Amino acid sequence: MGEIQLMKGNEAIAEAAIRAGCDAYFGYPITPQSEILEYLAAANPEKRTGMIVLQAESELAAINMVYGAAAAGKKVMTTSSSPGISLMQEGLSYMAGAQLPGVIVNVVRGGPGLGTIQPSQSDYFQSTKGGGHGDYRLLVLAPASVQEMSDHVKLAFDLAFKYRNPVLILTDGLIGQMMEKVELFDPVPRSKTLPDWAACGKKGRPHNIITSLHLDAYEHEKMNQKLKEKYALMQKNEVRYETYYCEDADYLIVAYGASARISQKTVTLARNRGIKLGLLRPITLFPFPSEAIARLAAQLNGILSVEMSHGQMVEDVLLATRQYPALRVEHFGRFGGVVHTPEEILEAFIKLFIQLN
Amino acid sequence: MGEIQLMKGNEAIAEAAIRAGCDAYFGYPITPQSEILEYLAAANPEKRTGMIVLQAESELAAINMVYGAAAAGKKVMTTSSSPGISLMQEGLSYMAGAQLPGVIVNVVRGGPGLGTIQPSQSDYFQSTKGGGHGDYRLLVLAPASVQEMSDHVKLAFDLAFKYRNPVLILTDGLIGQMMEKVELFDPVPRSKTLPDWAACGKKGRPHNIITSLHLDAYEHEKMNQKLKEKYALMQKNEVRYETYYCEDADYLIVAYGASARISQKTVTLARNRGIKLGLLRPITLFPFPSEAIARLAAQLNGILSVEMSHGQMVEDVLLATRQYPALRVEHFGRFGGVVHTPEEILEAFIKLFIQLN
Amino acid sequence: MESTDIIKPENLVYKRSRLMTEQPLSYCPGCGHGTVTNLIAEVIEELGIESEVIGIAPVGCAVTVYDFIAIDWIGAAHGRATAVATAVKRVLPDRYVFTYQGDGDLAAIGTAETIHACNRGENITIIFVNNGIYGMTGGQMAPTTLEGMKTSTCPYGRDVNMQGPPIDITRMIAVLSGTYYVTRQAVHTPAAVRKTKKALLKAFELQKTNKGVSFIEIVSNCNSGWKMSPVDANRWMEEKMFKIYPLGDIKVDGKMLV
Amino acid sequence: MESTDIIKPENLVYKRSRLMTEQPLSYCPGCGHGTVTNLIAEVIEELGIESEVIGIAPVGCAVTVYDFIAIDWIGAAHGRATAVATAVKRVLPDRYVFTYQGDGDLAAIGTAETIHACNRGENITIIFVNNGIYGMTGGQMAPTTLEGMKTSTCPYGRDVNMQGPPIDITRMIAVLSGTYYVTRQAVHTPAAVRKTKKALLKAFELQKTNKGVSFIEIVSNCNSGWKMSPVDANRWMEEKMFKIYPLGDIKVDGKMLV
Amino acid sequence: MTDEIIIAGFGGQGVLSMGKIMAYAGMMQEMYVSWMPSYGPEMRGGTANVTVILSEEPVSSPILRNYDTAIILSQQALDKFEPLVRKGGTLLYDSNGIIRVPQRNDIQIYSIDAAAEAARLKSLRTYNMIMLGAYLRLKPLLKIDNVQSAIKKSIPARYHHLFEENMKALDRGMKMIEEVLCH
Amino acid sequence: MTDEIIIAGFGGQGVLSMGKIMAYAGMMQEMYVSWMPSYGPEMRGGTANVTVILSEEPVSSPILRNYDTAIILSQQALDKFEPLVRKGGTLLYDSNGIIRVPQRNDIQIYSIDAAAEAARLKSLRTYNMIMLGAYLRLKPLLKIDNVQSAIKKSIPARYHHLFEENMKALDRGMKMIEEVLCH
Amino acid sequence: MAIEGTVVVEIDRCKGCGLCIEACPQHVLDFADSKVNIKGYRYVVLTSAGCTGCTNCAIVCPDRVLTIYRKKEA
Amino acid sequence: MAIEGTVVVEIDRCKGCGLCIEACPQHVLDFADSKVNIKGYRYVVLTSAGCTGCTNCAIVCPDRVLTIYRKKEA
Ligand SMILES: Cc1ncc(C[n+]2csc(CCOP(=O)(O)OP(=O)(O)O)c2C)c(N)n1
Ligand SMILES: Cc1ncc(C[n+]2csc(CCOP(=O)(O)OP(=O)(O)O)c2C)c(N)n1
Ligand code: SF4
Ligand code: SF4
Ligand code: SF4
Ligand code: SF4
Ligand code: SF4
Ligand code: SF4
Ligand SMILES: [Mg+2]
Ligand SMILES: [Mg+2]
Repeated sequence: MGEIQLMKGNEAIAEAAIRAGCDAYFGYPITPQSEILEYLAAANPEKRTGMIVLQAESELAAINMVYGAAAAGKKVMTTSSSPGISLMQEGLSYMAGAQLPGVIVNVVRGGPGLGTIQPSQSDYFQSTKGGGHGDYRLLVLAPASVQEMSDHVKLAFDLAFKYRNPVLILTDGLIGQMMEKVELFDPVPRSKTLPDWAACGKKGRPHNIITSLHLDAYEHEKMNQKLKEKYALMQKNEVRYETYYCEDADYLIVAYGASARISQKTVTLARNRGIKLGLLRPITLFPFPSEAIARLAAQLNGILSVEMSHGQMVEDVLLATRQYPALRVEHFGRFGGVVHTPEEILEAFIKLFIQLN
Repeated sequence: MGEIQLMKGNEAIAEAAIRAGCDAYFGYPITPQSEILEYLAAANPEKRTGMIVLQAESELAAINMVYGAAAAGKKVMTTSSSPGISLMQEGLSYMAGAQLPGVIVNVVRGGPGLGTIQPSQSDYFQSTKGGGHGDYRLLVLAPASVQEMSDHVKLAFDLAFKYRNPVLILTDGLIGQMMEKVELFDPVPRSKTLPDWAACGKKGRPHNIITSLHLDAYEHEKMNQKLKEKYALMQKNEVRYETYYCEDADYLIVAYGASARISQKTVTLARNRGIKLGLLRPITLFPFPSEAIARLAAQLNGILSVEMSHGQMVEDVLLATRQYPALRVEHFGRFGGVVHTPEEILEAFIKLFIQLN
Repeated sequence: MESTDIIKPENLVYKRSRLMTEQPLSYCPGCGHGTVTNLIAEVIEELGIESEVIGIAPVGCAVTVYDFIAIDWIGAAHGRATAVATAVKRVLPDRYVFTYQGDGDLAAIGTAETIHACNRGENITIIFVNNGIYGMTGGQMAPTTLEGMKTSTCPYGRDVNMQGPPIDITRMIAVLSGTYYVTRQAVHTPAAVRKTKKALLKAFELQKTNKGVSFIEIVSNCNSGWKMSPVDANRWMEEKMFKIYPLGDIKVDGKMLV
Repeated sequence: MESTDIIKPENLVYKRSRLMTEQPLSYCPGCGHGTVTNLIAEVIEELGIESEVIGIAPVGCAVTVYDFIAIDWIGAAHGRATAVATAVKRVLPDRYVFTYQGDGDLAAIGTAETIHACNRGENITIIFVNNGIYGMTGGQMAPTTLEGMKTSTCPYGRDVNMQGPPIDITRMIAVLSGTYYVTRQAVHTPAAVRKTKKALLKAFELQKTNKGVSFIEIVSNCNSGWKMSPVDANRWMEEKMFKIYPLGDIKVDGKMLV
Repeated sequence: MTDEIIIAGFGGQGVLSMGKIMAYAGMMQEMYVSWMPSYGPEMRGGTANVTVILSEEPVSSPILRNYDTAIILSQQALDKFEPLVRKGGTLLYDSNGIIRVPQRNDIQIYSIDAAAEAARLKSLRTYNMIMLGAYLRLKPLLKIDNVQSAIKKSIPARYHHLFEENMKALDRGMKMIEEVLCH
Repeated sequence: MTDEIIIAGFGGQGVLSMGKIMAYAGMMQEMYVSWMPSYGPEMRGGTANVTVILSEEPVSSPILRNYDTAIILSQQALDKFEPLVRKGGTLLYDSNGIIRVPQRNDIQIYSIDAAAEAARLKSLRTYNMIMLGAYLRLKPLLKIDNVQSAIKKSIPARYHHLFEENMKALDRGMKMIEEVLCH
Repeated sequence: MAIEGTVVVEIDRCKGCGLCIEACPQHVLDFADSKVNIKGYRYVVLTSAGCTGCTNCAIVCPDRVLTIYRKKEA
Repeated sequence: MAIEGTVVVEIDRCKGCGLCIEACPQHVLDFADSKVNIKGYRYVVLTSAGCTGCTNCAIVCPDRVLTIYRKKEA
């Protein structure tokens, strides 16, 4: 069994990065995730594993540093929160276009604009549909506990290199700031070799070029076709989700991250009242567990998408259940930094699905 | 009748801004839209109307200049192309959060990354779902001709001030670079008064504050609720679209902008072959003409969403037709800078819908 | 100490500016931001320009300064205050426009906007509170953090070999011909406060003459971030900060002082 | 002119670097970018470091320089080359890392990244081609455009009152202690080319000593953007550009020259 | 058994570390625990509070609207959290500086003068341990052994003398509340 | 009648303005017209080309894969566009500098030595007008009056002498192609 | 007369930073003995006569807690 | 012997910018009379004897069109 610790989600991310053999971290302070950079600065990973930690002059610089280290074939991470992630959109599009691996963590706070520093889930669209320009996708992981904050970092690096694609960990101020128990995985040594596509000095091979530019549109279309196929492959192979009381469910909550852990309690409350409510928690937001939801749809009377937002993931739930037009799919969520309680989710659920029936 | 000219789409945008009484333009060069700034620089609008034209040091600076001039109550515009628009995502989120009017033009090129400078429609998600952080929406207009490049600028300013929301004109290198006939609207004088919410010196009233910050989450949720209602109002009142041969259509193409004008020819080709194909062209992408599509859905055997992208708008078409699960909705589009021909759209359509049936 | 005979309107020699709202300042006890905020209000009041002035608030501890001074304000995105100010001044050239920014805001993320607004010679006043740290976010290293100084992101002290030396952005912009008046002040003693107030008065007055940027750096304490008492923080500031950021005018009437 | 007796391997005194690929350069006829590109290849070849060097390409006319010199390259986003280089050098400290950037890239959109990489003293070489214009996008005004000079976005000439004067970013970064060698060169005459080559050699060699940034500005023509013949453009450059951007070393061995 | 606790006061009073010790002790006895601070700009010299949940079941939300127990260290905190204690819940506060005492009669209310006691012990920073001691006596969920280990864990090795001081304070807190309880 | 035209050569040969004059003339006679340049970095000293559509119907895509007419001013352009002319279409090229002549026999091919003629006329920049004249004679869609107005419009007032030169070149082009046609 | 000036303290605005105490040339300011205001801060009071109304304390006070009066020379 | 050096021109690489002509101290380079290369550019040739193989032309040529040979002093 790994080392047990009581840790903040943010700290777990930082410690996991060191343990996952991350080569470099570049970041810029922003609440509610500054503990990640602070933990890394204090942990002195340069001594522990040789990992580089550098505070950049901005998020813009940070994501382009990530681009650089990734282009050199290294395991690299950055973290920020909503406004800072918006500043990275050009860089993320470049990484996707140049097919570079890398881990980006968004500890979401309430937007739009400067908004509030309280937790939110309103960056779902940006994360899953591509906030930057062009046809690209990030692989998006949504941890729901401090444990997963740690585990997903390792998973994210693996997936990033498997697909040569940036992986986004979409979490929020609630999970970032809370402490709970975490079992840390054993450290993985930093890689001593560099991938053969990396721009790291061309010793013994033709020169490598990392770029997302193709002046010729047909060339560029070919590249885009390759990306399209890659995203399809992710959809085929990388869907991850968890179900809870779904076998006999008449109703389903779909919720990720913080909303999922809160909704789990709602399920208990509902079951106590004799309502057969289940929970499906997407762990990957892209690829989205559409098929799993569709499989359940036949048995369901209704689905509630619970998100701390105006309702974004609900569109993916609607798309997933297109074959069931009679199935009501609704959204409930507090937003703008307010976190819903299990009880109010239940109330909303009853109002939407039970009282009206 | 207004003045008739042969103009590039980009030039039409610039000339229309001057005529619409725009107070200020801030921008940064990028292909394929640099003609807008160049036209404005040459037209000397400072003399013509007093309009300010300033080349910013970056798109980041430009969007924040737009934010500033808008906060001061002025009619302001910026233009860019895909990578530059990605850099503006934080600023756009701030504008939406602070409820500022302003016109942003994206002359899209192929992405992701540096991509290519050839035309594309792959920034649909970014534009319509919010590429920046937080729950917000831009009102998105999609001109399909040089004439509309001119007309939409005026419309965009009107809508921006009506809703105190940024309006995005989503066009592409094809329409930006092409010349065709345009009838210019008569110049509107620049406004002499400033809106009462503007931060422009508090003469005779309590002081105004333009901000998107609410430290208290409940305050911020209230603000978000207001935004949500505003977006719902737009969905109610501002949907715009055009239909072409839809009355008796068995099949429908949904396409906007450049793809729509190309698809119009496809409709003719199909009709010539006895296929009852129609075209619905969304003019507003947000709000999306979902109801109009749903109304047609009952009579249709299939819908083809034609976009120069991997398939983005097709999700909105699928959502619009949820009540018709048997209705096949497919996407066709060249991408990465390649523009489809009317003929290849027809071929794709026949392959997808006719041969298989 | 009963002194009711003194407390009469005609004996009043100092009270806070009428432009200050009732809202208590959000700054930590003893923070220089409070003094700077009040001085700005006093200067605007004295110049009688409260209806013609637009302040651009930063993201930093002064983010809610708009709640404290009753003038029109625009809250800028982190680092972009000078871009916002550029636009406001260009569209409203007869107004007074100023930014209020911290060192992270102005000299890290906002470097490009700062330098280019100064290079263009925008007719604005830039008020720059340099406390050598990111106060608002909890005391991280700023570009202006001193060598060896400990912050939450350089807990073993800033290592100039890894993170570079503290940057003197004020000297960098002073060489640009777009800046007309550049000075470095402080607010830790009554004398310093009086000087800073004069500098602020001058800076605002200069906007009428359209001569370019007036730039007031104020070296200030962040006692919370530095983890010192306010009094100790000011002492440390005098000892350490002023060595790297010496007070005084840098450029006057468009001319560099040597 | 038949000279077959001279054309023998043993008589060869100059041919283009073997590191240059067969791909014809995409630059306009007579553009200084071509000479700079070739010089970089020559210097890398001479130093024998082709397997240990990573170039960071800009967005600008040199965007496809990676097709011309057969070394490992990374194409950066517009303006971000020094941020990319920072990371590459930090994760691969034993490699040679350099950026190749234009004036729009380095001194407009990339200002913050340029200044902070220089301030941190990254051990990289920055090669900065200053042609006073945005060449690639069709000749728009750059921050370095001369006063009165006409470009497509200042068709009546740059008005310094509205757009600011040309910025001398090289002097600005030279005062930072993170830069060790800063020089301004050109490539319009054989003598200038030889000097530039020496400067480049020195810049790359310095990377071994870990002393910080070596920064080579090369004042160059953009005859297309300037709308002149190449020969006229070089003449105009000598007359006008060198006045504002005088050639020569600015900082050597970490010391400013006066 | 479960306890959903808010600890609230000013920054510098040791609110966060008190919570962390409780969560750590809970974790050692195989409870599900969570610790969730209020975070943000209000930290600056202002209020500080943390929600600690000690539970037999997995914790859903670490942010709560209502609490079983409130441990209150300032007037502001009292004003804010008194109404949020669940009916039948417990409110423990330090009487120092409290000018408006709690009014509810549907909850258990206890107060001790911990600040004064810490001053008397000449160990101002063990103030929070006095409050913790009082809590432990009121709600005996956490085993003292585990609390002791948690405190040890939270003090850097080189400050070991502080450990003794802290334990003494903990003990004082328990005693003080006993006196109150005996009334 | 409709003509879908590609005009291709080097930057500086007046390719874009020739296209613009054609589109403008078409617009004046109430045709639907579009003018679409290739744009981008290859403009730098390299190739330049423009697609002009003159049509009785609204123009769908201004970008085409195939053309009715190709007006070709360089070898590179000839190599690229010869295969893209529709069967039965027209290819008009300037013979100057052409070392590999067109090979297709399913299209009409014409060539004139416009560059030499322009040199002879001592009016190098009217080169494109010679080609335009030849086109107008080959495909009589556009009325000369309208072309004349379009040329006038495209020349700044202060350069009015250039107008005469241009008209002369236009005329020369028509004559030259007539000579070819008479063969 | 000894008292030439005096200070009015808005107690609940004071944050107890002590900067005014440090700045007073007459040393007539100090914290009110171990008392705190509504926000829990120690706060400042005039502890003895001798205030000259010089305003030093007021202008270094970040929170402008202090209002100063000075008797006009008759 | 008069010819000490010579130049080999890769004609199709030349862009006709003329910088080498300008740079040659011997004035032995010029454009080939009204001819163009495959890309339509005028190109440079050695027009007379006198090349010293100084390499000036080669190193100012942005496209490195020219290869230079110089006879070794015997
Ligand atoms: C884009 C973005 N990045 C980061 C932040 C987080 N942030 C808020 S204030 C701040 C720094 C404040 O430091 P400074 O400018 O020195 O002001 P101070 O608080 O010290 O006065 C940061 C990094 C943000 N709000 N937005
Ligand atoms: C974010 C972004 N903004 C703008 C552009 C468009 N762009 C490409 S190159 C360039 C400027 C090139 O000028 P410079 O850096 O001086 O290089 P030069 O071509 O003159 O060598 C611009 C603005 C871009 N590609 N990306
Ligand atoms: S954190 Fe520092 S700068 Fe911010 S208010 Fe507190 S003392 Fe002032
Ligand atoms: S546009 Fe200018 S900088 Fe670019 S290749 Fe041509 S001459 Fe050189
Ligand atoms: S006014 Fe002057 S003398 Fe009086 S208390 Fe204040 S500082 Fe002291
Ligand atoms: S300076 Fe102001 S806030 Fe500080 S102790 Fe004095 S009166 Fe109170
Ligand atoms: S090598 Fe020297 S002499 Fe010979 S052609 Fe070149 S420049 Fe002239
Ligand atoms: S310098 Fe090079 S490209 Fe230019 S004319 Fe001479 S050989 Fe040709
Ligand atoms: Mg600061
Ligand atoms: Mg340039």
